[in-house]
Amino acid sequence: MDDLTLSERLRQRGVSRRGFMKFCAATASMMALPPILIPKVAAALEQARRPSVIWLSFQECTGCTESLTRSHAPSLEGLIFDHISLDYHHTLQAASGDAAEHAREEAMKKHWGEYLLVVDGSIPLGENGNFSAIAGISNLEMLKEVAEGAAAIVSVGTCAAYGGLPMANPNPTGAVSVEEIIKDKPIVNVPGCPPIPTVITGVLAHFLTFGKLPELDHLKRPKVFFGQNIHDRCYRRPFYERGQFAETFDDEGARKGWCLFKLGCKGPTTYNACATARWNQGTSWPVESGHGCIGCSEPGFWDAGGFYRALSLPFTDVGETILTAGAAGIAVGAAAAVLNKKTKSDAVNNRETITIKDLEKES
Amino acid sequence: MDANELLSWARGPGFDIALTIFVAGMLLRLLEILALGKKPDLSPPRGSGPKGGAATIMTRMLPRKQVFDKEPLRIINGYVLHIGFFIVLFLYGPHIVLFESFLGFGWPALPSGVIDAVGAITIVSLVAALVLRLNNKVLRFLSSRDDYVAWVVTLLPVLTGYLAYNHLVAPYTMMLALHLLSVELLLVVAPFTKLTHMFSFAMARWYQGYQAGRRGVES
Amino acid sequence: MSAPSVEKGIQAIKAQIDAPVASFFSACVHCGLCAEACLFYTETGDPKYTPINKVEPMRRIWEKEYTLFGKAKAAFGMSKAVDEETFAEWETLVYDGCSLCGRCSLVCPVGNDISGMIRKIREGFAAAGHAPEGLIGASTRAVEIGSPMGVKLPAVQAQIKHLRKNTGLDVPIDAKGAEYLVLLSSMEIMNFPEYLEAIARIMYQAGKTWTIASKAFEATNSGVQIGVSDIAKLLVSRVVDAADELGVKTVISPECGHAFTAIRWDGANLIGREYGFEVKHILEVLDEFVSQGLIKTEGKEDAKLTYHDPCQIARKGGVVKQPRNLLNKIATNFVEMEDGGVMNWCCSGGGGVSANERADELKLTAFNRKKSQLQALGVDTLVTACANCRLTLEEGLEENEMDLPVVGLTEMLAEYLVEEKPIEEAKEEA
Amino acid sequence: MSISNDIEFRDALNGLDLAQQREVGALFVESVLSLSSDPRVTQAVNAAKDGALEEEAMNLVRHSIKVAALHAHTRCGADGEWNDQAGYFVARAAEACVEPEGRSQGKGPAWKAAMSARMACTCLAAEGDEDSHDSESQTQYQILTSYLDA
Repeated sequence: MDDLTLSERLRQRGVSRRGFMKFCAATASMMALPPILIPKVAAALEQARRPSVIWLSFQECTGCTESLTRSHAPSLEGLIFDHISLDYHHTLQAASGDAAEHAREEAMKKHWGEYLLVVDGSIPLGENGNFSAIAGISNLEMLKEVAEGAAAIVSVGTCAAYGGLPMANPNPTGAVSVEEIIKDKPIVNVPGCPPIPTVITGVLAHFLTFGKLPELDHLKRPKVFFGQNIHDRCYRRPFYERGQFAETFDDEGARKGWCLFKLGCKGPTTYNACATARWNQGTSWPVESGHGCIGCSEPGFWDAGGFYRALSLPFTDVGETILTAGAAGIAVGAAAAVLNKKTKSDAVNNRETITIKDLEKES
Repeated sequence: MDANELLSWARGPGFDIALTIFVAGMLLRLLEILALGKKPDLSPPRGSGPKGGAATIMTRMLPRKQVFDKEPLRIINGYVLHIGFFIVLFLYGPHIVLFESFLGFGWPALPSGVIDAVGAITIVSLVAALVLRLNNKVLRFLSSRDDYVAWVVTLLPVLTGYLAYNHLVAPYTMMLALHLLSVELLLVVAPFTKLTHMFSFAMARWYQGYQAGRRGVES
Repeated sequence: MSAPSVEKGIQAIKAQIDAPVASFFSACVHCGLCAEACLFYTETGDPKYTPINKVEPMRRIWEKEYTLFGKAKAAFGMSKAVDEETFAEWETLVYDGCSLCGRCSLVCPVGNDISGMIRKIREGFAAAGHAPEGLIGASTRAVEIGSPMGVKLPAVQAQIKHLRKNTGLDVPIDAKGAEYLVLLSSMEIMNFPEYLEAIARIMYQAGKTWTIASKAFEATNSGVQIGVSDIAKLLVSRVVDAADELGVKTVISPECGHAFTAIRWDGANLIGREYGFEVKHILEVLDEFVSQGLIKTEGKEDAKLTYHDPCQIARKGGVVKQPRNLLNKIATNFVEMEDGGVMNWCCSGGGGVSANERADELKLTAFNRKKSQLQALGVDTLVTACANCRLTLEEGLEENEMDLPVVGLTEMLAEYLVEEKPIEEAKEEA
Repeated sequence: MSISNDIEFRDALNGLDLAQQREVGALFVESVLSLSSDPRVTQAVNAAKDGALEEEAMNLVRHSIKVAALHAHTRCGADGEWNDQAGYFVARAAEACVEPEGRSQGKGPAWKAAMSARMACTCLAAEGDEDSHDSESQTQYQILTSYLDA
């Protein structure tokens, strides 16, 4: 654990002052900060001590980790990682067994109250938490224990943020999100399945730069990345406006890059930065590759009526509902009809013939 | 109940229940009407009943000059709000996707920019309809709770749809959920208010037209 | 038979409600356009005369008795009752304030036949003892004496003798096998005897066999106006039986509005079977005779005149172009009233309103519509084809100091018939 | 010149000018005046006979006899009284006598008065059986003959 500042370390790696300033500009722009703040970002990053980060992985598929540490992303993500002290990460750390846990306790003790807790994966409550444990400690217990000394918690990935796929119906493990357990710590949800790498590092960079969490929306997601829905920034939007939809994944419309609304795209109801930041260093993103957005950064996206069911379609089969309802309507209607016929025929049959004698009231 | 859960409920059980009540309710009303039957007309006919019935369904789409001259604004506004409502409902891309899902066929959509404009006009027209209703002594006299309930449940879907499309007032997910819920409210309420006229208008015109056609009188 | 009561009234209305009525109430959107077409509203400005409001009691009964939703509302006490007070309050709307002119039915955007419903609801009001004095009297006389105005056969025979004296033409009574059975309305027999004379001369010139039935010379049907199908059936059966007995080919309905509706449209449905003969309005017959060249006219009336379409004949009877054909043959300066023809305004006295003394003042107010329609035209003569319209118009015009003679079309046509030789026969006979 | 049937009667009447027609008409009304008790009828009869009456006064009379005739008719649906109805026809006959020019519809005022007067008599026959109708037309023939001879 050396105490070199970020800028000193950069110089060790042979990155010039200018290179460093370019890096700060990129970070600022990515966080939609105005250019005049670049010197401020630069100043903050220069002083940034290597924050201690404890990464807890619970019921997760390592997708978030995979997304974050892809080797072929050497640029700014790699730099960031060289400059945070990742004190505990199952997949990445060399140590294992007691040594690993010891390292974690050591880090916690050393940076109590200052370290950043990053969580991916949901926490099972079923069997009082014993569906998933690390070194004999249930995720539930470990989360509580580590969270206590954390300065802030970042739930990376939809599982940690909102429960994720483990929580999908019938949710056998009783999986829940971090925020459902930890109520007394500032939490940032960085949903996505997985989130975009630059979104994760962006949040960390923001924490590094400003020492506090970014502005969050009503689902505790950084507005800078989750403030707009995909649909509004989608390059296929004009086709949506003209009602030009691809009918199948390889029909003429699909080849022409028409809107994937009819193929279940959840862009309109999904808030994320895929359409702008895109994936794999801006190479592409789901829609651009011809597949509709599945709304992975939204709570409950896994049980939202199917990824390939258009947003304007209800979950159930409308035709079937109409038929069953029709049958019910006819049944009830027939009963009412019989009733009406009887009421009417009674009225007609019991009606006394009216003669001129029956017109005058005995007043 | 966050927006996504609300939307899922609205797209799931909400829609199912509403559609069931709508279809069953309307069929119930239809059968309740038909059950009362109609005595055949034995008078010597001059023309054909069915032709008259079909003709009247068309002729009553246009007002008579004498009545139009009396209330041009109210009548024209009636057209605006009906045609506007139909354009938004039947010619907007995503709506067509819904119809296609159970009809098995779709039709070309209007650009959603046009739909957006028509939606705005329809909302203004609906509000105008209420103002006209409140400012006319006959309508004030005639109107009952049923009229105002029918007005509200008809306005809400268009309003929420407009707000959703333009991403106003609330995030799109929530507004879309509210839009679907307002449609479901309309479907649930329709069979028990004057909104039954969406079907019974044709029956009424047919019955009067049938008699007129058979009698060889204009209708 | 039991005394009239609210229960009998409701029972009668329940019996009248059928699928069309149910569809009408399910279609009405309270748009108020029927009021704009009703002269009782336009001239009084009182929204209670809005046509669809006049059948509100029937709507309540329909909703409560014939819809599950209505039954539920009633169970929770959320439905308005139909009681003695309702009948009393609505009586003046259903009778005094409605001439069954059918204009509202024609403009209703969803196609509701409102005047048809008012005819039906009157069944309930009559059964509940809420029919107007005048109509009860007229119906009683019609059933007991044979004519709402108490006209008996001797009166007709006297007129026939008078006619034979004047024109030498005979009016056959109960002539079996005649082609036409001519009906007369009491108004014509009493107030406009020229009609019978015109018929005689026309039939003679056309060379058609015709007759009057001693047991059924009366065309009017108070049962249709008061709204009691049982009485209407009794009255119309007399005509049908006479026509069958005499074996006529065609029954001619005279210059009377509701009589045409009674015999042409309601009759077969009242007696429950189809006729064995045709029914035509006198104008239809005249138009046929003229177009077949059976009767020829000479000379034309040059006074500026217009034609008032009686509602039951034009709008509800479909006899619209015939009077125009006839008038164009005998008048040089025939002009149409604005809204003339199918959309014509009512004279304000039809549907039993003129026989209902209580409605006189309302009737005169409603007449203003017809007054402005006529004032706009400035004609010298007003021609019509319904005796009741004629008198209602005469009274209205008189009340408004408008000096405008009102003439029956048949009578006028007879004036321009080419003279025939029977007068000579009369000479030898005298 | 003797008049024995309606053709001669009508031709003779058509030969008269308006003033004469009114005078003869008035005579016809007088012969059945007993059937009406309405003073306005006699007023109209006098006006018809007074050729020199100015237009303005004549209009007043016309209006009053028109109202008289209207009010005498039997209301639609009302219980008809043939005796009253006779009065209606007398009033109508009087009204014909003071009818303004050009109201022909093919019939002269005198002829209309004559016909209405005869109908007034027919009304009496409607109830009872005595038949004064035939005599009335003969009376009218004599009235016209004596008027023409004078």
